[in-house]
Order: sequence, then C-alpha cells, then structure tokens
Amino acid sequence: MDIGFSPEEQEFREQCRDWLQTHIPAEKRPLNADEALDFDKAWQRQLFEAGWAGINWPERYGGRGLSIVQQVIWLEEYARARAPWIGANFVGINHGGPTLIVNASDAQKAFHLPKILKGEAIWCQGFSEPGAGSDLAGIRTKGRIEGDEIVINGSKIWTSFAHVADYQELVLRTEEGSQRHKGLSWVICDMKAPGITVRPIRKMSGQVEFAEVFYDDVRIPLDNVVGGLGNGWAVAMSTLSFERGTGFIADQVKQSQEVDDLIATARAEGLITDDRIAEDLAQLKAEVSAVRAMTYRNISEVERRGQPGPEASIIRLFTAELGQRIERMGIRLMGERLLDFRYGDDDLVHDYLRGFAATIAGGSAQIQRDIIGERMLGLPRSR
Amino acid sequence: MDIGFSPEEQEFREQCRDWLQTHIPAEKRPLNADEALDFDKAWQRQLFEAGWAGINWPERYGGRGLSIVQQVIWLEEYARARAPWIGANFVGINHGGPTLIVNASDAQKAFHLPKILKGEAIWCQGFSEPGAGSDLAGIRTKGRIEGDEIVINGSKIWTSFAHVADYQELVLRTEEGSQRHKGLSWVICDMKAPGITVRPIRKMSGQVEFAEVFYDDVRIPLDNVVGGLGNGWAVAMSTLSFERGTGFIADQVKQSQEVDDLIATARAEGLITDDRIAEDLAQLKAEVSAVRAMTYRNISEVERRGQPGPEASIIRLFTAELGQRIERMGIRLMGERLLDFRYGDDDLVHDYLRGFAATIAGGSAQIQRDIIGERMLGLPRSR
Amino acid sequence: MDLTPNDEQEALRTATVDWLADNMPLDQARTRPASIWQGMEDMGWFGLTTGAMGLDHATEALLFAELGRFLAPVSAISTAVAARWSDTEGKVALALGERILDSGDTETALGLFDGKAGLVSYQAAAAEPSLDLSTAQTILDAAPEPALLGESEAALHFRLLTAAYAVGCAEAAGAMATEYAKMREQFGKPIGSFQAIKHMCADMAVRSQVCRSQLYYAACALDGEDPDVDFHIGAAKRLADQAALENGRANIQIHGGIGMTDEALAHLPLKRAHLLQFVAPTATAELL
Amino acid sequence: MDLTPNDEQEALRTATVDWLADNMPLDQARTRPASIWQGMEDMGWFGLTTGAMGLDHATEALLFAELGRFLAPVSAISTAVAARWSDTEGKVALALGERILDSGDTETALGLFDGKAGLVSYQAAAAEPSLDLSTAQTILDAAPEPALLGESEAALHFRLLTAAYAVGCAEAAGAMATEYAKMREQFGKPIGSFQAIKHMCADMAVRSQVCRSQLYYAACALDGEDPDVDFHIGAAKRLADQAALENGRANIQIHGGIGMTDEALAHLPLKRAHLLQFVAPTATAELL
Repeated sequence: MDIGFSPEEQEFREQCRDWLQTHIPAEKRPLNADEALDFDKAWQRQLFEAGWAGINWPERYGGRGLSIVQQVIWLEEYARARAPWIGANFVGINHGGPTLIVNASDAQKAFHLPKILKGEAIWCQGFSEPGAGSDLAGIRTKGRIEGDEIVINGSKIWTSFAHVADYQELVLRTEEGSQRHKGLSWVICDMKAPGITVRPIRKMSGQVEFAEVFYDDVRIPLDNVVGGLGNGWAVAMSTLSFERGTGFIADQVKQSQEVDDLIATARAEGLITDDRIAEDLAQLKAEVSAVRAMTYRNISEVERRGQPGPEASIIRLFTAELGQRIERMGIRLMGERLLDFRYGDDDLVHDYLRGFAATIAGGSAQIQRDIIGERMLGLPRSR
Repeated sequence: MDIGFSPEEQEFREQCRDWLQTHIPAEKRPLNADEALDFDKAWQRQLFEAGWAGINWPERYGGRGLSIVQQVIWLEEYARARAPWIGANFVGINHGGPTLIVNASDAQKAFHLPKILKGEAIWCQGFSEPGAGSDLAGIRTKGRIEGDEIVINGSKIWTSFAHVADYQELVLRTEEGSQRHKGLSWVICDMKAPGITVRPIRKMSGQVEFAEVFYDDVRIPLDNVVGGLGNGWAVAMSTLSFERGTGFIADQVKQSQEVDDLIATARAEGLITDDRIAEDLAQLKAEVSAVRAMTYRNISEVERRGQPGPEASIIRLFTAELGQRIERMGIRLMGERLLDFRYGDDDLVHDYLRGFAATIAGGSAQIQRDIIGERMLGLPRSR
Repeated sequence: MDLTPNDEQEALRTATVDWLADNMPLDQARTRPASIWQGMEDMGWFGLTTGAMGLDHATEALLFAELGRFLAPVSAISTAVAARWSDTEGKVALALGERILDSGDTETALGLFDGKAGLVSYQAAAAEPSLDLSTAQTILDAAPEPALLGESEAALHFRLLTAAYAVGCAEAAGAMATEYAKMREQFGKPIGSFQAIKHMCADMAVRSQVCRSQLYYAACALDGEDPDVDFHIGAAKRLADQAALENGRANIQIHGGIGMTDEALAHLPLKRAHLLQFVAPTATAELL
Repeated sequence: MDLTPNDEQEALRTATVDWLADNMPLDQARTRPASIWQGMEDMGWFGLTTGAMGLDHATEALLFAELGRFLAPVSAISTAVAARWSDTEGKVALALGERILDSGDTETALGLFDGKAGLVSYQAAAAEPSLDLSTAQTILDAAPEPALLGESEAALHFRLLTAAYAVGCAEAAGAMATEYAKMREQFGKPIGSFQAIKHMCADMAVRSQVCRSQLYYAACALDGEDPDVDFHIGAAKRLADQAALENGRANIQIHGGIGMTDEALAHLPLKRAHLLQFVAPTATAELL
C-alpha cells in the first residue's frame, strides 16, 4: 500500500495543471441551463481540441484512453483548479457516450460519438418517470413498433437539460404487457422530433435544470434502438461497467475545498472560537479526508481486480450525506444573511438547497442503505 | 389550560413531602436483587402501614384510591425525595395486582392482594420467551390440562426478581396447536412449585436482576387461572387499561434531577466553559422539561377522556432515548474515571450500561416507531 | 393542572383552522391577497390577550400555532405584541436587527433588542424577497434605534408567539410528509409502509409532540407568572426551532424528487423554519 | 498509488486472523491463558517495523486492526512502539496518565505525555479490573515522570496503532451485529430483513469502511513521510473511535435483551471502545 505517485504520473499532473491554469474560462458558468448552453459547448470544444475530452473513452473512439490513475490525477487537478462543471455535456460524455461505446452499432457510434466529444450534440437522460422514481422496472412509457418506426407515448421526469438537448437516451417499454425488467428498449430519441413537449421544472433553489418530457405519438426510426429491441435493461446496466469509481474524485476535491473555505471563513469571522463550530469543522475535515482514502481504495481495487467492490455504495451514501453536512455548516456560518437568498443566487444557500437532491436523486439514501445491507452484508431482502 | 394545583392539592403535596422526609430509609437500596429483598419488603411494609401502598388501587382492595392528580403529586414528591425504588414489589404492585383487580375471582383477590400490598408476597412476570422477544403472540411455553391441574413445560426469560419471587404472572399456551393470540392463558404460578429452575442472568453492568425460568412438568391447580382458560391475551391486555400515564412521572423527575446534577458537576469541574458541553446540557434540560409537559398533557387527557391518547407511545420512546442521552453525558463528564468501573459499582457508569435496556425492554425503539407510525399516524403496516 | 385545551379553546381553534384553510391555503403562501390582513384582523387574532378580549396566553399560543401551520405572515406576532403592550394600532412589522420582515403597509416594526421588546420606525421602501417565500423584507442601512417597551413581559410574549409559529411550522412539515407517505407508491406499495420512511414520520411526530407540549407549558407559565417562565419559553422556542428545521428537511427527503421542486409545497415549511430560527432564538446560557 | 493490500500483506493478514481465531476467541477475552503473550511474540507482531523484520507501517496497521478485532491486549501497541523506538525488551504496558493498562508481567509502560511518547517505570502491584473486561489496570498514586523518547515518530507510531485497534473494534461490533441480524428471527423473519435493523447494519458498515480507509491512508502517510501525516493519523483515530463507540452501541441494540447480558459478547467491543477513546485521542485543534 502506498499513496505516492510515480515520476511519470507527477509529470502528467504538472501537464494537467499547466493546461488548466491557462485555459479555464474567466467568467463563471451561468446557473440556468439555457443560459449555460453556449458556455458549456465552448468549454467542451476547448477540452476536445486540447485532447481532454473523453479522458476515459478508448482512443479509437476519439477519447484520451487515460489509465485510471491518470484519470484520478486529471480529475483531481480539474477540481483543484475549480474548472467549470461540464454541465450540458455531462450526460453525453459520462453516460450516453459510454453506453454507445459498449452497445451501439458502428454506424451509431460513428455518427454520435464525435458530436458528443466536441460538444456539438447535447444529450439528456430519459429513465425516471412520474410514479416510478427509483424503480426503473416500473417504466410505463410505451413504444409501439409500426413498420420501421417506434411510436412513443408517455412521459419522463427529472430530465436535466431536456429543453436544450439534441438527443435523449430513452428507456421505454417496447413489448406490450411486459413486466418489470423485460420488454424494455434503450433508444436514441431525437429531442427535436414532433410530439415532444418539454415542461421545465423550477427547483426550490430557483434555477431550471431539469424538466418533465411528454411524448405524444413521437416517431423515431427503429434504427435508433441500441443493443437490440427488448434488451434495454441490459444496455442500461452495461453502462455501470464503465463506471470505474472515478466519479467520486471531483466531489471529493470539491468538498475538501469547501471545508477549507469554511474553516477560513470561521477563522476570519472569529466563529472558530466557538467550540461547537471548531469541533464540527474538524470533524468535516476528517471525513472529507476519509472520502479521499475510500476513493483511492476503490480505485486501487478497480486496478487490481478490474471492477469496483461493493464498497462503492458506501462511498456514494457517505459522500452524499457528508455534502449535506458541509452545506449545513455553510449556512450556519452565514447567520442571518441566510435570509437574503433569492432565486437565482449562486452561493452557499443555493448549494444547501440544491444539496437535498444528493440523497434523493439516483436512488434515495434509504435505498442505498438497503443495497449496502443486502448486496454487501448479505442481509435478507426487505421487499 | 393551566399548570397550577389547587390549595387542596398543594396541601396533599405537603403531606406527601412530610411523610417521605421522615420515613425514607437512611441506607441505600442494594443493587443485587437477593440482597435487596429484605430492604424492599421492609420499605413496602412501611408504605403499607402509612397508607401509601397501592395509591392507585381501589380502596375496597386495600389501596389508597387517589385521584390521578394526587397520584402525580405523590409520584413527583416520591421521586423528588429520592425515595428508593420499590424493587421486588414492582411487578406485584404495578402489574400483577392490577391484573388481579380487573380479572381475578373474589377468592384469588382476597388471598393475593393483601400480601402484595404488605410486601409479603413478591411477584415476577412470565411473558417473554427466548426467541419470542417483543412478540407475545409467539409464546411457546405449554400448559397441558390434567384433571384439575395444569402441567407446564417450557421456559421464560428476562424475568426480573425470579429467584426471590413467590408468585409469577405466567402467560402460556393451554390449547395445543393454537396460533398467535388464541389459546393463551394467564395463570398464577407458585415459584416454589417442583420442576421450576431459575437461572439468574448477570447483566453487562454486573448485577443479577433478571433470570431465565425453566418449567419441567410443573403442576399448578386449574384454580390458578385468572380470567378463564384460553383468555390469556385479553387478561394481559386488560392491565393496560390500568395504565393511566402516571408511569412516566417518576422517570421524568429522576431525569430532571440527573440533568441538574450533571449541570452542577460541569460547573464545579469547570467543564461548562466548553461550549459543546454547555450546549448539550442546555438541550437536555429543555428536553427533560418537555417530558414533564408531555406527561402532564397525557394525564390531563386521561382525566378529560378517561384514557390516555396514542401520544403515550411518543412519551415512552422519547423518555427512553432521552435517558440514554443523559447517561452518555454523565460518562462524558467523568473522563477517564469511566475506566475504573467494576461489576457491582453503583454510579453513572452503571446507569449508562443499564440504560441500554430502555430502548430494548418492553418493545424496542424500532417497534415503538412502528407503533407511532401505524397506530397514531395511520401509515400502512410494514409486517 | 390541565394541559389540554378546554371546549372553548377547541372551538376557537376549530374556527381558526377553518378560516385559514379557506383563506390562507399553503399553495398561496407566496402571493396572498391584499385583503388577507383585514381578514386576520377581523378574526381578532391580534388582540386576543388585550383588555378588550382578555383571553389568556395559553389560548393565544394554541391559535398562533395554527397560524404558524399555515405560514401566516410573521407580522401577526409583532402586531399582537404591539397591540398588547403599546399604543400602536394596525399592522406592525417584525424587526430583526436591520432587517424588517413582512415590511409592507406599515412603517412601524417590533422586535427584540438585547432581549427587550422595542418599537422601530422605518421608511417604507420597496420590499425585497427573502429566503422564506411568504415573507418580504426591507433591509435598513443601519441598525435601528428602538423605543424599548416598559413591560418585560412584552419580550416573553413575543418569544412565546414565535415559538407557537415554529411549532405550527414543524407540524405542517410532519403532516405533509405523512400524507405523502400514505399516497405515494414505490415498488407497488405506499412508501409509508417501508420502515425507513415510517420511522422518519414517527420521528417527526415525536418532535412535534415534544415542542407543542413544551409550548403549552410555557404559555401556562406566562399566564401563571411562574418564576421559571423565562426558561420554559426559551425551551419551547429552542425545541420548536429544532423540530421545524428537522421536520422541514425530512419532509423534503420523503417527497423525493418532487420535494426538490419549486412548484411542490415541501420547501415552504423548511424555508419558514430557517426564518423563524433567527427570530428570538434561545441562547444556551438562557437554559442553564 | 495503491490503497489495497498486496498479496504478501493479504497472506500476513490471513495468518494473523487464523492464529487469533484459534488462540484468542472473543469468548475468552476476559480470561486469557498466560501463554498468550509468548504466542503473540512468536507471531512477530511486536517487531514488524523494527530493523529485523523491516515491514512498513501499512502492513503493521493492517495486522493491528486484526488484533483489535479480537480485542487483543492493548499492551501489544505499547510493546511494538517500544521495540521500534527504544532499547526496551519484552512486554511493555500501556501508560495512560496515572493508569497503567494491561499492567501485569512487566514494570515498564509506554504512553503519550503531552503528545510525546515516553517510558515509565512503575512498581508491580496487584492489577485491578477496568471497564474493559479484557484489560486489567494498575493505578499509580501520582502522575508518573516519563523518560521521553527522542524520535517524534514514536508518538505517531503509537497513535497509528491505537487507531488500528479502534478500527478492528468497530468492525468486530459491526460483524457481530450483522451475523446476529441474519440468524435471529422475530415475527417469523430474520430481524435483518426489517429496514430499521438493516439500515443500522448498513450504517455500521459505512463507519467501518470510513475509518479503515483513513487508517490505510494514515499508515501510508507515515511510511511516505507525508507532511500532513499528523493530520491523517489524527483523523484516523478520531473516526475509528467514533465508529467503535457507535457500532458498539448499535450492536447491543440489535442484540436486544441478550445484548444486555454479561454472558453474551456484545458488550465487549463497546467496553473496549470506551477504553481506546482515552488512548491518544485526537483533539479538535489537531485537525484544523
């Protein structure tokens, strides 16, 4: 066991740092999805041109094909430099693209992958439905096959960037009467297709980031099915094999910076002399440190055995709840200034309000605990 | 709404206080059940002779028949005077006796009730079984009817004072093959009957207070059945109607004293200048105060409507967990002296170790939350 | 000793709830009709403990908890205290340091200053939004110089009513979550049948019960001139603030994705709870 | 960078666990045979990082976490540190202020004094029991005057091994609770199928994972002379202490009535956790 990096890795770190230092946009990324679109596209284009787009994509698909430790280094430096979130390109780069790489036909790959890498095509997700929530098996959006087309009816919800997206990774029920995980298909849906209505949803922090999407006899070509009709569950799950545990890196660095910022604030404002505040800040600092250790362990596990251990669920849960503790400390130090928040502000209050999603989206904290109990500890199923 | 007491009630309070002040035993009650037996009997005898035994029992059965507010006053003064726990007499006075009053025949009452009041007969409970825990419906101890006798086989556990008790309120299955709540009977079991073996169990705080009881062809007369054969569930439940919400009073006063003692200690040792300790003590004081308010509310509800509201489950849960928070604060203030605890000591460490039972015995904290969720809030059943 | 509302109190409470349900539903919390203030005045809530009506603080706390449950304007608190302990008439906004909460339609505010109740005059200015979407605020350029009220009971009265508001706020969040847990299904069952959700709801009920009980006790302590009234009101406010914040958060968690949205109502009690925590908070030293 | 044990480390760990399971089962924690010390010495645990064996602290921490899991004598910590940083030979008890823990069969102890490692000589006296049933103690009449060790790394080494013990202790409680939750039935089902119990087990696993990971990082930081090594070891000890205490409590709660008894083993990790929390605790200021 060691926590050191080789001279080559350290040199790579220098390269990352140098490039980031000179290329990070001067202006802040806008909060609202539509205002941010141009910003996101321009930044993605820059990353692409410098060879930093798709760092974990294979080189034959235009990616950088970095080793996992190099990915760690890039992501650490990226976060440390406070480089902007890739925003509208997130789904394409981290989810849609990888799914295509694993499952799509050569034609599908050739058409879509370059657009994603260059920031030319924005993707959004289409998994969750009103009433289905964390339960993917409960999908009710239907696709009826008519000739060489699929006719789609239904709705999706919590779709980030839906109103600016070009394509959607859409999971729907193509086999009438099928149950649970069977009869689902994973399709590429053109968001400009007639019959799609996007209803943006405002968050309680004020910005519009996700939307409800309605499908009224939307027709897409059968060719847009990825991985075969009725095979949607397997395709959706296959993306997980692409997840190598690096996803936590950026969060960890960001949380670490936030805690350091809070400690600096508490010192500057004399609040640190309150033993309760000092204690809680010290605790947060220890916990953030432990997340790095957990993440490194997880990544080492991937390197050694080819896949992350079940401990990834633990990192996910702990990071989510730790983030909320950090955000609460943030507003605690603000005192009454908390009250001056208004929709559209981008500050600690915004982070706090937005942070509730961390234990809701992508499987609630309750479901994460079920998973840890059942899959990792082997306790009998509850449901 | 008001929190005042009438002049008559205040005069009654004076009477309680005066009597307690002059009669409380000088020596401390021993911790181990067998050493405490003589002490408990003598104190009960004293209470009886002065008319303080069975304060909530009807006068025709030798009780004091106090109004519920008078009971509150007596219990408050009793706790405030730090009068000893009635120990071995607890089950007879608060559980066995009341059950007999509601359900027993005249002959049973005439024989047993006076002995209980005078401290001449010690009772123990016989409900829980190994493997059944909180689930009374899972009782497996069997009683076979042979002529005018019941022949008992099986075992009970967590029976406090079993090895010093004269009688046991025993719930067993008298109908072969019966399920859950059916076919149970509530019987008076003579603890001196042949075939009974008592295995005392030491607690992790060192003393022996409860035991496992084994029944090997134990014969008791059919006359000892209370409330009719096969009617045991109803008899066991009937005791609840005797519970008027006063049971929390003594705990509340005791917790209030403990918190005041901890604050005094923290001041004396200079620990209160630690903001964390001051904050937590302040919180405990507020919470203990709220328990009094909840208890008063509950008792007022009983007075107004004849029975306690579903909120009693809340008081039970909150008091149990609050007690544990108080005990943790107790050992926190001790620092390293905590390590010097040894079996048999009667101090804050003992209280802390013993206090784990509060969220286990009589229905775990988990089950209390189920009850609050289902019976009070109307949420659907989990099991 | 009796800590349950009597029949008269229950009747007043029922009338209060009925009016609030009709006129102040939660889904209008951020845009209430201008006529609402007159309606509240007509209901008499601002003068319950004045000589004219002569009700006790226990009754008042009971009704103000209901106002709190519907996220009624916070200036109902300052207006009621001003009506009881000063000659001021009409609406009085709530002063919180240099922030004047619910500052419209008046140029007078009441708040606590070093623990004493005081009146503040301020220039009417365009009110700005605050975190609590149902409370607009005016921020003064400098800390105001209040005219302190003579009676020390005014501060206790003010603190009691803020506690009542927080109790109602905590209960609003708890009730909303429990209703949702009964109705919303996942994995083919109402989510309230899952122990994790059920226990969150149970804990919300515990917190509500704890702070409401202490509120009753505190109100009676004020009515009965109990020597420990300061402690009891302080304890009530602290417990109610905690309950309002924790229930507010749990409510959002139980609502899941929909709880994160602006259009759902789950965020409203939490934001109100954050506002109330700054109004007459209880310092640690006040309880020791 | 690699934070997983390599094959050699895994092999050493397996050998450690095998020996401990055979020779130091938890049900003998309070009365261990006199020969146990010699057995441990033969296993080489007291000299892992000395020149003779030359293993790194990462390997040592891995093995000491296993010792901690079986509630091994705490003097294994002080003995290993003394063997590495002083000329002392044989068993060295653990000094905690005027308390000498596991004080039998030696008259030398090692502990921290104002953050520095130091050796203490004391008169052998009849050892008395402590809260931790597997640790006897001798209480000196006065605070001892230690001979401080020259190397500042000795204190870090000592703190690291106490953290490893606490990690093992936390895991012991978690594993015991999870096993029990699979086996024990209520209402016709294993209690581990109830979400409330399942989530308690999940939280225990989270705490164990968090502190074990930080332990690995801290050990590597000591091996690699990381400038933040003080922080990392302090964080590891704090997180491990918290995990050991909280898991220890949850373990008893999950065991129910049986967990309250002396004869069950559930109380042993909790009592050990309480002892460890006083050995080289991490002060708030060390982390800021």
